[in-house]
Amino acid sequence: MLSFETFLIAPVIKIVIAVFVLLTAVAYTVWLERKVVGHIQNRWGPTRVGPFGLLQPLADGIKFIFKEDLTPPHVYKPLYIAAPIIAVMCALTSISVIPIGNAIRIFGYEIPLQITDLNIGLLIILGITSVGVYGVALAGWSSNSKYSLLGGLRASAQMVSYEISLGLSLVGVLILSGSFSLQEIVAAQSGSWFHVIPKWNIFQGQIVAFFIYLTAAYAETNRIPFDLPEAETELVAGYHTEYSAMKFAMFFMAEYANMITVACLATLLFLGGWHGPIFGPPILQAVLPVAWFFLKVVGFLFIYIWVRGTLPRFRYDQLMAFGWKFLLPLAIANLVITALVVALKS
Amino acid sequence: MVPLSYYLVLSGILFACGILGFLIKRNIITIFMSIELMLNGVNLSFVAFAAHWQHLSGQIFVFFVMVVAAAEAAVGLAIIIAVYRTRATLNVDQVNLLKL
Amino acid sequence: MNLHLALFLIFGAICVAGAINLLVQRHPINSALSLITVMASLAVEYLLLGAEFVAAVQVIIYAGAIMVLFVFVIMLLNAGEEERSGGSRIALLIGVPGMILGSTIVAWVLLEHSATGSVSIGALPGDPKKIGWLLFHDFLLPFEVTSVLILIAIMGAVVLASKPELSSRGEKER
Amino acid sequence: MTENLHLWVIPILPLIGAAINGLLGRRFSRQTVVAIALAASGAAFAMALWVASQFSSASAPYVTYVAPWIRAGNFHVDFSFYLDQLSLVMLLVVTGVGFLIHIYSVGYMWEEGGFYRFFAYLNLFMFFMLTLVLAKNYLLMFIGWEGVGLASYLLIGFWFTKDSAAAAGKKAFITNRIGDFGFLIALFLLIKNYGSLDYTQVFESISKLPSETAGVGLLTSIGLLLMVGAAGKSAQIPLYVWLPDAMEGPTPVSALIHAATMVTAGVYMVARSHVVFDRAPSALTVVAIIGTLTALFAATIGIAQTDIKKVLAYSTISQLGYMFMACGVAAYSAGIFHLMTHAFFKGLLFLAAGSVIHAVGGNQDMRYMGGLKKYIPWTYRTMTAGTFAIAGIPPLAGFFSKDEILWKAFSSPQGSWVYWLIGLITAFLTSFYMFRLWFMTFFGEFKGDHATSHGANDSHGHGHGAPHESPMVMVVPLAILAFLSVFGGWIGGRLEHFLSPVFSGGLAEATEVVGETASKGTEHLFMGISIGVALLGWYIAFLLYRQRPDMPARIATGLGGMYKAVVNKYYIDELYAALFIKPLIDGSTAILWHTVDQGVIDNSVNDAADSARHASDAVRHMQSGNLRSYAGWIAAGAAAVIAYMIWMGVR
Repeated sequence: MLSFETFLIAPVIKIVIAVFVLLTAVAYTVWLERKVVGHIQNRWGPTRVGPFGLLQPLADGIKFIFKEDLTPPHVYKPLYIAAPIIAVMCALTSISVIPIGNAIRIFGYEIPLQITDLNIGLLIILGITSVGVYGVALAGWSSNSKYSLLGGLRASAQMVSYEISLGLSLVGVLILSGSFSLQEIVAAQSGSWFHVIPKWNIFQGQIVAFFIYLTAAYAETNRIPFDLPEAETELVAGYHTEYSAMKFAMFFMAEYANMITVACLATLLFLGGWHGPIFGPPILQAVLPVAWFFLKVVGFLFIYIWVRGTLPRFRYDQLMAFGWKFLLPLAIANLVITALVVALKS
Repeated sequence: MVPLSYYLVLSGILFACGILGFLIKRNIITIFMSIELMLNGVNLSFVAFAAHWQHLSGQIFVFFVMVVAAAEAAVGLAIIIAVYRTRATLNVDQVNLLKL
Repeated sequence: MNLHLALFLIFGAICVAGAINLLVQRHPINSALSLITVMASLAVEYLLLGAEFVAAVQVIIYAGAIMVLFVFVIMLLNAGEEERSGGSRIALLIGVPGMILGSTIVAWVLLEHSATGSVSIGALPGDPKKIGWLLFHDFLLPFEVTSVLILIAIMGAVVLASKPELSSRGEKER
Repeated sequence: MTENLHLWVIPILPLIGAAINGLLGRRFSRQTVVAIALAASGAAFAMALWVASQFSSASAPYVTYVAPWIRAGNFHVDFSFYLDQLSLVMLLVVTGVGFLIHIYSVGYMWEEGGFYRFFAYLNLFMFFMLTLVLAKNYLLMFIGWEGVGLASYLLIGFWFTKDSAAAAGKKAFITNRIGDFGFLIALFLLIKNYGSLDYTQVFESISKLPSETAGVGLLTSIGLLLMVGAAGKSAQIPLYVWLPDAMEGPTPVSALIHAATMVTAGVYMVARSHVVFDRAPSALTVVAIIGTLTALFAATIGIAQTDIKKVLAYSTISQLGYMFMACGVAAYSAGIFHLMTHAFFKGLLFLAAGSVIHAVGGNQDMRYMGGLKKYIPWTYRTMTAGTFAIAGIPPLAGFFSKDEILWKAFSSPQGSWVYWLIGLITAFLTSFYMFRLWFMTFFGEFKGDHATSHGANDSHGHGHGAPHESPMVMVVPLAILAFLSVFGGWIGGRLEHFLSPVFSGGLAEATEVVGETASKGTEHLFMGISIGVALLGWYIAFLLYRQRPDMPARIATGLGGMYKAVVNKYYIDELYAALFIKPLIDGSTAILWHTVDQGVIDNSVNDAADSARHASDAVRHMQSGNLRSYAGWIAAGAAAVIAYMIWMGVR
């Protein structure tokens, strides 16, 4: 039976911690990006504020908060205000079902390292991210500006299109683990072959699915090479052209929070979650899984940034053709083959 | 415990709103959305009955309704776009050539 | 007043409010957003009934795909506010009374003659595994038929929405 | 029933041939068509021979059940086949003669258009005829019965571009329809009273009747109705008129369908139903009278005909009359015996006549023939065998069977000296007109026109010089049939013995007993009289057409009106036209067409359309084109439906 403490107090504490950690992570992902891209482009990136520019995110935040909040006169105001809220809300909510490690015991309570463990956790994430489209689309429409509208149209079409490939690439993993619960999916990836190769899904034949997921995730989060909705050279800044100050910052946060969610999901589904070599004293053993998890997420984010620094942008028709004519059939083929192999094995 | 009839009444209200929307709205897209509203009302009663009779087929039916709604939305919106291209209006009162 | 009833009433009220807002709003995008609200709160109602898979699919398919299409089309056609045109007396004189009559009868029957059953929270867990089993065994034929249906719908949508002048232009280029 | 004989294979084989040739034959070469058709009918014949070799009287009848057909309450009809001694004889005759005529047709039809069509029809006919013969119940027999009618119609009208052929086909079909009507009513009566159409069951129920006279009225009506059917199919008075016209078909068709097989179906049916007739002596008497009258009547017409095929046609009718006479005096095995020998010699005569026609280039009129003996020696020899056989000259086949019938007609308890006397006169006439044909065709001088004698009647028109012998493919079947005509009669006694299990019980047995016990002297006396009559016929024909060729014309003028009546076939066709056809056409035109169709049906249809249009004119304003109006109507209608259903439910 749920006690009051476990039902209310622990989740509240966890929510607060999670939001804090997430926002910090967002801020430092931005820092990481600027640093890495800077180095890729043979620059230094932020260096002035704090050591290695580590306090730069804080400075940015303060700047956004104190800037004047301009609302252009021609916008459709209710939605203009609602759009960034929707975007950031969806981005922050989806983290709630993501586990970052096994349950730990504090003060005699069994506390899972996750806000809530639903047995349809994966579906919840997919649902919330699919609703996240509205933030972008409504921002583009309510701004009442042609650049915003085009950006919004592009974003919604692109996100709806790539969501299919994304979802299909996950089905292979679901077949292997037999559950929607992220805890169980990670549990299904424990162990290793010959003590060398871990039984991560990416090594269980889902490597194609992983790359499909990677590609679709870039499109879902509007990142290079699929950042058509905010393509500076064509659309000024796309759907958030008319936004400034904190509303713009909310879009910014939503984008990076989404990146982190996607990275977490990739870690959980393909890279074995928090599984990794466990050694050392008990206290280290308790911390190591979480550390492995963060390491993998950071690695995934690094790939994100690396790709941004490397690849050029697609043309819009190329983007659509790639999604529908290449990625979708590939995802279906992967699904069919996985299903066949599993069926033949059993 | 919630009486089954509450769910059914809620579903009935949604359905009635759908019909009313179909009857009084002029914008063809809104009319189309009213249809979706009706379908949603029906879905609710399916799920409620599934829970009441302890049989999952009600929920299965919801999936079929959703698929049909998706198909309908795809074709319907394509028709709306085609109508808009030829008639340059979304008002159904002005799209009335199908008569003697 | 138990938790289930409270949650039911709260989200039911949101549902009805959204539905009425759909009717009242004159701009289609507001109607669309109201409908999304209705769908989201319906998803919660499904969760209350234990149909968690249906709830998730409701959000993903209805809110995440179908309504995005609606919003997309509204944006694409740049649909403005609804015009007030007196098109049909019949709809008002016959349809609305008919609708009211029908719903009154149904409501009366529901409340007077069949209000015996009641459902508890999470009454029937819609486990994805069971649903999948049903869908791919007992309902395999309907499932396949619907897949054909949706394939045809896709092709129909492509044909309908493709610009008719596209072909003539193609011929000119040749 | 110890062994499965797979009887169903026999009819199926020609059906396959017909299907292949009929559906695909247009693209085949003539050789392919021939190969398929001959393979089909030859395989059927081979199968029939195999079945005959497996046949043992002890375990007869054999039954092959194929599939259920109709299951309605207690009433069952199956697709099942039945083989006893009677059907075995018929089976061998049909497949054997049929196969020979197939071979003959290859030569005869080689130059014709629609070659594949002809063989498809021919195979189709074989299929239906075998179904008829092998059926285990009356309904399946009826299928075969109708089917042979169809094939006959198709083949008579084979040259359908020729008006007379098309008309002859229709005439045959419609006349048969009248007979079939009687047959059908007989079937209905059987179903009504015995609840079955299966031979075994029906005959068992009839045999179980308590006394000889029980149900005699019903059985008499059934027998008479069956006789109506048989009269239609076997061209007996009064339904014989179609057979002479049927000679419009190609000659092999005349040989196969209108002489050897199909027209004998009536005899087969009467013999098959002998149980019914045994209990209905008055029906049997009617059969005998009709047979006797037909025999005489057709023979008199045959005397005056000049068309070689018409002579043979009337001769066929007359011989069929003999067979019915035999059945009518309950001498079924004698009838079947004559059926078999008749199949041999009449098939032979028709084929030989075809060969003659072929030789002179399509002309059928005997007055323009003559002296063909030296041109077509093989045809002459075989035709001589056939002529002597039919005329009843011993020891050829016809003599034995005909003498058997005459003897039975006299000696049977059902028989009488009147039958015998008329039969004897008919035998004399038969001998006369057959020798008349023989003399006119083969002796004397050739009177035809060498250069222009082609394409007159048979549309068999390819250029001819002098009359010439037919190819081997036509002569060989002739030779085989001639052999059978000569020696086929010698099995008479054994055939009778062989068939006796089928006809055991009832009147037939009594007939046999009387036949066996009568004094040999009487029998030999009758035999002598028959021979004498046959020789007399030959002598008179010789006298009139060989010695004194001017005599026939003088006799004809001497007889005056009577001769004219005979030449014009007693004006029966004209009589039927005046009595039945014209009133029917007039009535249909006046009442059915002008009053019923134009007055009632057309007007009601037009009025219905008019009122529909007026009503729609009023209602169409509902269709305003406004979507929301439609939605309003739908909502109101749905509310009405809901209200109604809930009212029903609450009530």
